[in-house]
Amino acid sequence: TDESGADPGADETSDGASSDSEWFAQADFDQQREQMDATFEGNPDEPWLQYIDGPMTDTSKWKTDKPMKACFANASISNPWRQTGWITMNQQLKVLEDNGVISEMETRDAGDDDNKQIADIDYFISEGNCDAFIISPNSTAALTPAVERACETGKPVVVFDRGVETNCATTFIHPIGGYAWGIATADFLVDNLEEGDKVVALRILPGVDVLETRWGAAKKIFDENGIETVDYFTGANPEKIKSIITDEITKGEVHGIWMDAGDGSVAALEAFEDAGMDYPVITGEDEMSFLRKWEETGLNGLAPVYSNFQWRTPLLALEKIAKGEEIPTEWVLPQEPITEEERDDYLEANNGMPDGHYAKFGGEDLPGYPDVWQERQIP
Amino acid sequence: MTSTTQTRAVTLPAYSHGIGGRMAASMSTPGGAIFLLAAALLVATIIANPNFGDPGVIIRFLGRTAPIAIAAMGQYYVIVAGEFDLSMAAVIAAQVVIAGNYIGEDTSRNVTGLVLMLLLGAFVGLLNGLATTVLQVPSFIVTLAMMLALTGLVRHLSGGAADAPPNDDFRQMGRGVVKGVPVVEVIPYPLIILAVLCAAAVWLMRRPFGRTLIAVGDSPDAARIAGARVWWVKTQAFILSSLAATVAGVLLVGHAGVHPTVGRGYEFAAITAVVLGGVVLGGGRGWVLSAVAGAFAIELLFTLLTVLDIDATWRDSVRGVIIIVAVAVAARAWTRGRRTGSATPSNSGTSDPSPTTEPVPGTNTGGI
Amino acid sequence: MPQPVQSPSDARHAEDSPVLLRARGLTKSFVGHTVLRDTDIDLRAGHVHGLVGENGAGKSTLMKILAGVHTADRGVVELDGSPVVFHHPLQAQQAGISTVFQEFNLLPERTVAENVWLGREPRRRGLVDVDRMQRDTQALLDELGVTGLRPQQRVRTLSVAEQQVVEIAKAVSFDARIIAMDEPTAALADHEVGLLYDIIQRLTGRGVAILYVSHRLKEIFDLCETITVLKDGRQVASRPAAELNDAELVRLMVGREMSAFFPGPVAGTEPGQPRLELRGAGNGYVDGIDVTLRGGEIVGIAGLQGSGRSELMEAIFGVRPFTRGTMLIDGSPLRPRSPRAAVRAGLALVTEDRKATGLALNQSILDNALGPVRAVFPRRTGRARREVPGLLTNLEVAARALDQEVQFLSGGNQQKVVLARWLATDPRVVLMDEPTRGIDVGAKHAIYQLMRVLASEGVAVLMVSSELPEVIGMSDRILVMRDGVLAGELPSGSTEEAVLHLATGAAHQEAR
Amino acid sequence: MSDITAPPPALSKRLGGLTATGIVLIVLVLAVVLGSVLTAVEGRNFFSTGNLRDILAATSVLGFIAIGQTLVILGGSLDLSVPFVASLTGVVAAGIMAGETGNVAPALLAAVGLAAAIGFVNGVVVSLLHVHGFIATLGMGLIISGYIASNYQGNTGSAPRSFRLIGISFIGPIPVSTLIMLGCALLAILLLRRTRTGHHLYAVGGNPEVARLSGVRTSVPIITAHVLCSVLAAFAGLLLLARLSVGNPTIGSQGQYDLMSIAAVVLGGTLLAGGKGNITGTIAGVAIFAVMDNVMAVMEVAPFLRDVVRGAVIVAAVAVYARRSIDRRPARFERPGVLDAALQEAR
Ligand SMILES: Nc1ncnc2c1ncn2[C@@H]1O[C@H](COP(=O)(O)OP(=O)(O)OP(=O)(O)O)[C@@H](O)[C@H]1O
Ligand SMILES: Nc1ncnc2c1ncn2[C@@H]1O[C@H](COP(=O)(O)OP(=O)(O)OP(=O)(O)O)[C@@H](O)[C@H]1O
Ligand SMILES: [Mg+2]
Ligand SMILES: [Mg+2]
Repeated sequence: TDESGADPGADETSDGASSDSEWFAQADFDQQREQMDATFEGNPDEPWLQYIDGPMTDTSKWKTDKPMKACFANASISNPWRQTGWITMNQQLKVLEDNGVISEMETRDAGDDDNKQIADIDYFISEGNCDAFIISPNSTAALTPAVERACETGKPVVVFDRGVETNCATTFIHPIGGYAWGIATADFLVDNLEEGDKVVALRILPGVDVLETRWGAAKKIFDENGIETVDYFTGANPEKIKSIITDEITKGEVHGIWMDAGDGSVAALEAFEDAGMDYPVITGEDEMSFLRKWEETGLNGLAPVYSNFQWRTPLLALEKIAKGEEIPTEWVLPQEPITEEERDDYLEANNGMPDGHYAKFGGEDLPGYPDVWQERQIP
Repeated sequence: MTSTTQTRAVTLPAYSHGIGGRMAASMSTPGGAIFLLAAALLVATIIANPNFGDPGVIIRFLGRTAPIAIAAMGQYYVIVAGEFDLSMAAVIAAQVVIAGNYIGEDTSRNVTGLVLMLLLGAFVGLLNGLATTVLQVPSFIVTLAMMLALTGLVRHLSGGAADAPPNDDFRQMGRGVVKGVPVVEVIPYPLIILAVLCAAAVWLMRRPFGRTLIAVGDSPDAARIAGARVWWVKTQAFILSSLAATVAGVLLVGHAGVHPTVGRGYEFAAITAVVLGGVVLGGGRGWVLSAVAGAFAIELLFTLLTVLDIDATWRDSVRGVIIIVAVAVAARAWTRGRRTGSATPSNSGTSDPSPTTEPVPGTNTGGI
Repeated sequence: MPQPVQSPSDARHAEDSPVLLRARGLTKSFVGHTVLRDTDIDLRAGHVHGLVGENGAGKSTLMKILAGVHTADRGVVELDGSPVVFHHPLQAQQAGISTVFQEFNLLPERTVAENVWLGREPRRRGLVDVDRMQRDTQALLDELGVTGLRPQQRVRTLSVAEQQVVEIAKAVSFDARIIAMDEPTAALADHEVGLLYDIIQRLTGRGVAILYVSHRLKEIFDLCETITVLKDGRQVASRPAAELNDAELVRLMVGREMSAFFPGPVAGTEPGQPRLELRGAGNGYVDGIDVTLRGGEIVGIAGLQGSGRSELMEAIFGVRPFTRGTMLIDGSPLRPRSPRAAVRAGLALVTEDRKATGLALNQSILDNALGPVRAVFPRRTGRARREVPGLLTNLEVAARALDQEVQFLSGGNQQKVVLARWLATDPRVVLMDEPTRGIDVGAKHAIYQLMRVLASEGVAVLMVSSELPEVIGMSDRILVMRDGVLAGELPSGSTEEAVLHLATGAAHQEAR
Repeated sequence: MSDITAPPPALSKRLGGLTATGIVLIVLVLAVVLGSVLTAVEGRNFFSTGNLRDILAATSVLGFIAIGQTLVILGGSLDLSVPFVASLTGVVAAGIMAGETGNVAPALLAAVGLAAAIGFVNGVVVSLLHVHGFIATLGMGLIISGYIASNYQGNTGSAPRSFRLIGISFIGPIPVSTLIMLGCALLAILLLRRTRTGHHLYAVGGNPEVARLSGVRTSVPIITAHVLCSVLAAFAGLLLLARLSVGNPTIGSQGQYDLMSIAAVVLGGTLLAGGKGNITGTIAGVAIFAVMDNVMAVMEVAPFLRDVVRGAVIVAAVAVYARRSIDRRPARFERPGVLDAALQEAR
């Protein structure tokens, strides 16, 4: 149905638009709650290939045995999460280039600019002589027309991370979504706090749907459970975060910290240290800085995950397309938070990685591991 | 006949008013009023939430404001010389990465690292200065380009962000405190560093260099005729600015840790602070400590908004309004000061342009 | 030499032509000091009214009141018998009074036409009619008989003289009934003065009344029917030109014997060793300069504006360094590449525009007085700090205190601060460009005395001045410049005619 | 203020005949030549329809804003609020359109009206309250961004297809939007050359006192310039809306249009202090940026390195003629002026 056909990202925006300010679509909320404990097809050791059973796209018409040229329209590599993914993607590319699936990948980086990315896609369409498109949209609704134009070329189109409001794409790859993040984190905090406790929500910036939905879901659950919340936009700037938390502590007790992205969580915790308070309950992200801080302080926390390994999947999807195998129309990847039990394994596995690295980057079996990620060479 | 004959052989007094009078006069100028504004904001904050009245809290607040205050101080040198420095944030970002990637866990590199950072800072300032004075490209453009180039280069080399924060010893500079102080219980190191730099700045501005710097900002041609090396004086201002940004970076990496966003927006914040401090864009007027007070005022404003639980999204608007109003009022004060000034020389509104005394420094020309 | 527009023979019936403008009891003061007192003036259709007086006498102030730049503190101005008060130049212009101001009011980046019509651009169907603007400007220039000046030229590329012509064209373009000209010939070479005469003749022919300010008495007698003399802001006389002669006029202007007015050398001063020597020195602006300047000497440089006197000063001082020839200071070769080098070598330059290049107007008296010392000899600052207050006091700077901003001082006192800042560097050679421009008699006298004292201390003084009486009265020798070269040297006490002849006429006759 | 240093005569001679604009155009040509070579090296055709479209499309948005910025800078002010005006007008218009062709007209009116109001406030604060343009518009930017953040989370509204055509239709290789932008440029040129306001804008930017003495009401041109600047920013916002099909509350900031437009203006030979410059140069400056970005994208230069190149190019290009824009009197002996030449003959 339309309902399931359109991706979460899409509905989020359209709802965000129609019911103007409210970032909440009950349908998506419920759907993602289900997906959180759905069973995933495929090998659990290769989560980047797992998916929830659903409609499949027949790709036989693109079956080929000569190498394809991929054209990648990237939103940007302006934050640690995207940088990590971008590195992983390039290592995956090497593999596929070596075994002759892909001849080359031409990349255009839009630098977080919708307008630029639209131009990039149009350029690919007219000049790129691409055999396949990979698109990581900068924002959902704005990129829809451009993606549709890409579809019209009849070439395979792979969309990942943020969605678009069309299902013309061969496949749309994404972890479960923002609501799932919000649900996992809010549930955790609710379980660990009493009614009436205060949670400070540190958000990066307004207006980005994948982030707004995280807060939309969490806020709902907090309200339902009588958790008091105050939210701030920090631009992920640790200095701002630290000031905000310090002031909040001075105003009155703070029991929990909720973050819509983990980088900066360390600054939040240091604010408590500097004020000589004991740590709050906190939800960060699977970013190394947080996992490390979490371990050395032994605080009570959770590392929600917005699966970074999804950066491998688009190229692997092309491989399947070349083979003519059918692939999920909406490729929902697993998105499991890292709990205290699993934490040390991940620290173990990612020992020596920089702080900006993401534990669930899923590149352990790729060439160049671990040096490339450790040196963090931007291709 | 003319008044020249009336004042025979009575040596001119150094000041037109007693210390008290000068204080009063200075407070009526933007450069002095900013201190009142800051005080008012502090009081308002304390009233809104008495917890902020606690000395320990205040001292910590002052501590965390040190980086922006230091940046404002650096920006002051450039603005009072009639130029802009938009490259501060980029310099901070670069320093943070050096701290993270070069120093990192290796305490033995703390000193060399610090030296390296200072050298880089000085070098950036030198480039800004030479491009502005020798190539005669407007500093707004030079430092804008520097901002782009430096940020891009650092991001590229570091893969977007520093690998890890530097070791805790290094971070102490920005994070550490002196414990067991009576009343305020602690004194943050950054605050001490700020105090030292303020003292140094006041001293520097009393030195021939400082006075020449202001003269250059006031009238480059006159300064040149007077024998000043205008190009070098301005270049030194840019170097000081970049060094200030470097120190701010060192403190920030200690205070906040490493992240690509550390220091973001510092150039505009610093310029705003300086202008709020009654320093005139275009140069030649203003007192360095007023710029520092401007920085405190801005940070206090943030805190006040937090305390009042102003809706997160509305804060920018409130800031915008306050900045414009403050500067507009300053501009008024200035035009008034001018009118009375030209009517009669002996008038308090226009007492003493020399930063060597109370905050009077002709800051009686507020905004332009 | 230019021809008088009306031969003295044709009778001047001042009485029978109607009075267009009548001013009574005009009074104006600045910064507490009154610069214009109870001045009356009548301007008659088709007549030229001369306004003379020393620098700072109040001539420009009077004009600016009529032009609506300043408003008088007291007094009335009547146009055609009905009183008027102007608060904005626009009002005066609309009332038919236009002014050629003493200091240029042009936009260097705009064209001649755009400058002339600024604020009154001709329009067709709502749009500025550029063609017409250019045509009208051309017509205007033709009417003024100006050649070699195109309406679409950028003013920046014009010489001072050409800029002055544009100013006049602008004033004429208002087709005003009254035109005030503040030293319009100051920037004109001699043959161009003749041109101005023709312009004025045309205007008076049209029944325009002209108020004419000049320091050149010859012009005054050539052009004016009536002459008003201002002294220290007071109107000392207003008579038909026919009843006056040079000597009489000078006496009225100065009010004392020149000898008394210009202090003589301090006893025991006589020329010592050469301090500054120039041999065939030149750059883009001056050429082939040969000068020997001895300690204890005061040498004056005369010449028309634009003749390169300031440029010579700037060249010696390293502002626009010499590119040719040799320069010796105290016998040792030294060609300063920058003002800094010059100051190090013991030179000092009092520039002709103190507001732009002499002072930092927003800074205190003390800071200004210490400027050069701080910039060049930081180590000496301490000592200078102790000396400067006394220095300023001796110069009788009228101020409340050392922390006062110089922008609020009167011209004369500002100039004294400029002198003080240079004396603080105890220089060996002092260059003075128009040291008394726009400052009042008292201040002037103080400056003259200072020059003598400096000389007596073995300092060499080189002074540029546009006021012949000053050059003649103060100089031990007079160098005359023309078109960037030294036209000749005259002994002290030479006549104004002799100087003017060298400064202008010669060029003219040789050209024939 | 005229600097008294003499530039090396050699340089001034060589460039003597050239205006700043002339130099910018030359730089542009060089950029195109270099660009086409580098593109060819990549095995692409610089002049292919797709590539030209990519370049021209890039010029239109920045073009609108830079034109407005030129006007403001000529008047001696500055506008840092443009990106926020663009965003605001975008979301407001999108909200009103709500996908209905019928609503386009009211949406445009609302957007332009809103922008004009903002520009008016900027102009008044600058010219009547005497607040430096830098601070006035910085503050205005903050105010608007706060308003947007409070009222629009994420993309909102939607543009009807009819309106989106502006963003996606081409005449040959030329996007319609670029033509509209060039149209605005022509109007701006007309304003500067053929209206009193334009002439007065130069006068006020050049020397307010002289303008006043000549009877110019100095606040009028300043306010007009600010209003037009905001309106042009609104055009940029609407064009972005047409291309995105939804209102994006952060789109203005995404393109760094504030600083980039100022850079383009100065690159185009306009004096940052005001009073001198023209639109043609600005457009050339914008085009230079567009070509530069296009070539770097074709060469797949690493994203972060592109800013390094941009920075270097800006300084280098401005430095070429920065020294010449200083006004000096013509030399008498090395470079005779009109009058001087005559006098020398006479000698
Ligand atoms: N705006 C002003 N503020 C203060 N003093 C002024 C101002 N304008 C003129 N004065 C002073 O008024 C006196 C008369 O100035 P004015 O320009 O009228 O003299 P002038 O007769 O035109 O002299 P000159 O022959 O040099 O033009 C001078 O002492 C001058 O310093
Ligand atoms: N073409 C010009 N454009 C702008 N300013 C000029 C021009 N020519 C001369 N000037 C300036 O006008 C003044 C007079 O010119 P110059 O110095 O060459 O002659 P001068 O003999 O020094 O005249 P004075 O000293 O009386 O002004 C100087 O300040 C000079 O810098
Ligand atoms: Mg005068
Ligand atoms: Mg001169």
